[in-house]
Amino acid sequence: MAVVESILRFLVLLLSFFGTLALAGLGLAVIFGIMGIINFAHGEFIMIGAYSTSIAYGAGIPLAGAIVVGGLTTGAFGLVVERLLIRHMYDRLIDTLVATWGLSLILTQAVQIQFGGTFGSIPVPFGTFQYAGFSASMYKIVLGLTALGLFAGTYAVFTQTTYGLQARAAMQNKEMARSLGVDTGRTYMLTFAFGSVLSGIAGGLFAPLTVLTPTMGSEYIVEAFVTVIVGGTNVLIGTFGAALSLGLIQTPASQLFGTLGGRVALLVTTILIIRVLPEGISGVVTSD
Amino acid sequence: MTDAGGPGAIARLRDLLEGQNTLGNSTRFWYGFLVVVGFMFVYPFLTNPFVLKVNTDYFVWMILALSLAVVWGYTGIFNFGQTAFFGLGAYTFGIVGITLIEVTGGTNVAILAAVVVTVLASALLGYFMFYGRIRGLYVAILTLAVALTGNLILVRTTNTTIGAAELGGNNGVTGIPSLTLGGGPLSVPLGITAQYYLVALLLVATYLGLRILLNSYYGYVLLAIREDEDRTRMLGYDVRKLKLIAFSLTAGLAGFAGALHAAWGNFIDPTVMGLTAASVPIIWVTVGGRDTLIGPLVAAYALQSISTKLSTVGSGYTNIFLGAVFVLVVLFFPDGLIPAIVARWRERTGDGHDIDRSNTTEAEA
Amino acid sequence: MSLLELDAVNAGYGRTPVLHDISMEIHEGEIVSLIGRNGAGKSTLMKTIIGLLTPTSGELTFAGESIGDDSPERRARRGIGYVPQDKEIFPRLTVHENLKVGRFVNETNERALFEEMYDYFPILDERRNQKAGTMSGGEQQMLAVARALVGAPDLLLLDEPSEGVQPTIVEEISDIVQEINRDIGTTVFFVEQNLDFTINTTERCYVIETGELVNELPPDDLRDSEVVQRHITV
Amino acid sequence: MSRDVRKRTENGEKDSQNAFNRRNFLKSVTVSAGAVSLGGCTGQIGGADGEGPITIGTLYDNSGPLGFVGKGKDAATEMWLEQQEYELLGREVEWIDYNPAGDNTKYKNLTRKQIQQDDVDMIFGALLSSNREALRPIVDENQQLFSYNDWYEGGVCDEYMVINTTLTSQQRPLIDFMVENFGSDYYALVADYNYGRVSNRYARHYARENGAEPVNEEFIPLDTSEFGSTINRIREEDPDWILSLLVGSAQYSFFKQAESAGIDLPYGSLANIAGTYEHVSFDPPVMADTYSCFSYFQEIPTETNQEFVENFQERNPAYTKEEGGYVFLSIADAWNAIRFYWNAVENAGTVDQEAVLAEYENGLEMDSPKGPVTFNGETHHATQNMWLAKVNDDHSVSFLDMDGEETEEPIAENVQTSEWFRNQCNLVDDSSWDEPRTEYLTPDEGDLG
Repeated sequence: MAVVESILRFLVLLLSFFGTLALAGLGLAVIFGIMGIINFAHGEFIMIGAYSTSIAYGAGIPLAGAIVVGGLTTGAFGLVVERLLIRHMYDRLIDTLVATWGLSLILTQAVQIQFGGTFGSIPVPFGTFQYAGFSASMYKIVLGLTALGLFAGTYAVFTQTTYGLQARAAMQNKEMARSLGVDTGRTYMLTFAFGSVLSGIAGGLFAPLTVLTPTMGSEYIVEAFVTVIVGGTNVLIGTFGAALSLGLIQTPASQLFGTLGGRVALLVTTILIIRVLPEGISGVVTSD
Repeated sequence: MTDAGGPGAIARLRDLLEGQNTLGNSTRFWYGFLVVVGFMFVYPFLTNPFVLKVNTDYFVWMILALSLAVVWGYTGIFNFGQTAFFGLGAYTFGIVGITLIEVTGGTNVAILAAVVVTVLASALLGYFMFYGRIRGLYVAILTLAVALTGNLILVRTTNTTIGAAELGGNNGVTGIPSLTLGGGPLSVPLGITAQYYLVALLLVATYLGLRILLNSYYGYVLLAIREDEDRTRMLGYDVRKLKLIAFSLTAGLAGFAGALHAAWGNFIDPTVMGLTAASVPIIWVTVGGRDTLIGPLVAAYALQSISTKLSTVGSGYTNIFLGAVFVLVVLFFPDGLIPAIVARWRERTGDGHDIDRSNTTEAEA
Repeated sequence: MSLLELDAVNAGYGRTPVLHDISMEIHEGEIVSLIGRNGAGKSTLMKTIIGLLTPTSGELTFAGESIGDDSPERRARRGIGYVPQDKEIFPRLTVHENLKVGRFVNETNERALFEEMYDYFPILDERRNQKAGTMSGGEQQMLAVARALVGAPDLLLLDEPSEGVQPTIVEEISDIVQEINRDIGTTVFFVEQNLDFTINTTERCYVIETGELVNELPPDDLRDSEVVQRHITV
Repeated sequence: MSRDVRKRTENGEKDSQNAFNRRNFLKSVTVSAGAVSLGGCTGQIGGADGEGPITIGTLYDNSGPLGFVGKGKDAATEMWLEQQEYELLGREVEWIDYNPAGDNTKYKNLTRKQIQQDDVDMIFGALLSSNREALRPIVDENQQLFSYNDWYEGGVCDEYMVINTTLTSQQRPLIDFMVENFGSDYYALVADYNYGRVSNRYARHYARENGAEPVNEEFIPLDTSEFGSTINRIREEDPDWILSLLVGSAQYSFFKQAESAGIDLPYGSLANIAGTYEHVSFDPPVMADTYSCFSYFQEIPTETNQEFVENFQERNPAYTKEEGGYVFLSIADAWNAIRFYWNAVENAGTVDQEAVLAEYENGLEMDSPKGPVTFNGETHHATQNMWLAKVNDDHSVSFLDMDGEETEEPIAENVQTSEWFRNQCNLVDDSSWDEPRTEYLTPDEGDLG
């Protein structure tokens, strides 16, 4: 019985680390993978998702619906950012980084001025999962499973839609894609919006578990970067592999050495993985 | 007869200082430069100790900006963790300074230690990265991760002492000695004005020194690495070694600036290695113009003083303003403000002989 | 009537000019080639036609409309299919997905020619669901050609289709290009250094030297390998 | 600067705009006269005698993670100044309000600016201990009177610092209460930085004196918001109660995650509720069964406090329950800080800093929203009452006595700093204005015993 409990404990913890890393990283990974740019305001996109989810929830929309609202709001916001800002700096990785860093300063401060230090909280739904002496937050399990669901959804978008095909073509060879009639500007616009939707959904999913503050994005940004960098440019396999392998490191490390141990292990593992695989996990799965 | 050597010496000096790799090669520029430097040196007579003290720190930041401009702007190594080395230098200076001030009476050893420790640490990291084929964005994230890990560790150092220095965790190291001049028993601690002069002198020397470096043969090789690493390698250069040298030397310069900052404030704390601190120098260099030296200098000074000024307004709009500046500059002046201003000015005056930027493409990480 | 017309086109990379006052004309249904030495500006001309390079001056007209200001994707959608020099298939897409990207060429096409392409290139049919990056150079070249044709373009641009490809496959591609020209009516303009390919396939041939068109060889001259040899020897 | 002008214009007070300009003018005259090396005596010059306005400076973050705290403190300061019509000793009071935005270098620069350029008579400021430690050398070097008034672990023994907030050692009744009522095995969750680590030392010491022992002490990095492994460990250790020294919004996620993971243990908190009002921001019953001991809660049932809260919320609706706000400890401490200063100046009849400090050291006493508070001259810290608040299932707050009975009285009255600190720090006997002690004492492991 004790063995079953330990295994459950490990699995639920793994699922929850995996879920956090994957959700935090997926939106960023889509944008980085397809467009080759880093959205430094990614944490604030998550924050916008969480805030709009909370507003929608406060207006009486059930949580699932509210999270969708959060995702769509963030997506719409991403669309605007892309049109006003990002499209002027395709292929300028560092410039995008600085510009989106500026954007993150603006967003954090604007939200603080508009909404103050903290914001309405959403109760954690679904109650407690109980098995013998073991209990865990049901919502965290759902969160991990939802992360898997989002991977499946993202996979479907990239393989089953025209946008997805064009995005992958543009990612592999932008000039060739254009020469074959792919409007890469439009593809990038949709990609940024899609990545923003994913970040917003992540924010909405995190909202019940955390405290909404204007600076909450910074809690996820390191996790997101680490996942994306370890994953590399392959959006799905890379990000999934990164979230899973980092989760597998963080779970025992934080069990054995505490929360700090887990975080240090995360950063050290990242450094080592990049040393061994300079292209991240994608470097292994894509050999071209 | 007597002044025959004069102009010749100046010409030789200009020959060293000038070249395609730096902005400002005209006689007019040097007159302007002398005016600015002259003003820097009479400034203490025109203002109060507060302004001097603050400006001293701006000068320190400007040295940090220069170090990043060389490693990132000129060599193309996007070191996102330059403040890790700044912080390492500051902490080393603090620890060695506090421990030795009673023994040696001065801070010379502490300064030296700060530079040596940062050069060694960065060489270690650089070896790990450059000899491990790590490039571009991955260098950026790796260096950032190192800075953030440093922050995590330093925050935990409550009641930890090294030598005579208490690291103090979040509260930082206090009681760091101010800079001293002279050596051994003859060391004199510097007051606000003297510190100002010393740091100003160091800044001018750093600027001119880097100009000589960048316009030398070595500087052209660094640029070649930035433009096309693989081709530079095929031309027979040991790119990894050259990158390692550039990375460690600029890190050492950052560590040196860190030591000056610690001495300036008699204080250093772990926030220097945080995410915000790490991004600030990146922003100076981008806003100023990353393949110039003068741009990051001006931007560091301007942005730091604007930021201080805004905080005296007491409002919470500082970050909105700064954020908007970054966004707009990147949007409308991708090469940075200073190159844009210079280009505009040249257009108007028709003065085009300075440098030809047509064949330098954008610096990629 | 003329399908593609270039009038005094100048183009190059950055501030380095490569093409000088190029004027030429390709008629509907023709197969025209361009020969010249390495570095003469052949690929540059191709890139200028598809729009990856913007001319510094001059006029480009396609099917009677000026396309000089259009982006490459606009030109492709107008009906220009492009096979670049290094094939540039999408390595991590399957063969079929590669073809699907090509169907955005020629917006007016009512039906994409997937099955036709599989008929022309049976090997692609076999490899339908294989990642394109795993195929041999010759197969990739066939895929690149098929991809450019799947949207039934009015004009096919081929940049050195024989380069790095086995002679048997070169022949096969040459045959198929002619078949397609016949069957679908696609006009073909290609750049070549391979003499056999040029002679076998072309009706008319332009000669380019250091960025300038110096000659236009009629079909008869093309049979005279001496003449051709003179223009393309490195 | 513009904000200062607006403030007074809005208030319709006198001809303040002119006064403001005059002051600037005077300043520029002083500067151009070459008075650059004012050195150590600037402090006294600003408010020497009679002429010109009295200037007070505040350095509270208005942006950054603690922006909401600083804004509350500014609002309390503003409320007091307006009530006094910006007048003290018959002179006009000028308020110089800067925003260091949580940046320690800015804290240093702005402190220096207020002292050396604005010639302030008094500074109130710093939120985190690191802010305070960054600027303290400048305060000491310039002999500037400075009020620090945000809760911290204790230990500042500095001639020029006057401090009137809750120290960890003053929260001892909580540990006694928790051990007595819930048991001796506790699990400590500690924010991994100075405040957490030092406070945890105090807590452990007091727990041991009660025969209790932590089953585990977990140090948690500040921006941690994922508590899965912590919750697993708590379940393994099966403690009687949890000691919370969790700080910062990320760490507060713990309570929600523990609730949904089915952890149902009482929390004894040295860091939550009074300062960061989780019982208002979270929906019940997340914080139910949390016990918190501080010198101030918005709910303190005295008339003085109710009046204070009403006034404050009326002026600042953002701090009402409807807006998800709360009149938290830091606000009350900023309020008490400026009132202490007012009393000291009025008693001294001057803003001469040495004379004002002498009044502080005489043992200022006043009633306040917290109840009666006394300034302890030896330690430069406040002696005050401690309240033990229990968060109920519906997130309302009750005050308890040592037996767990509801009460309207504080759990401990006139609580001083720790004995250890009082033994170390006597600023009346060992320190003077010109030969000051300026130390920061933190107990090492074992010091407290």
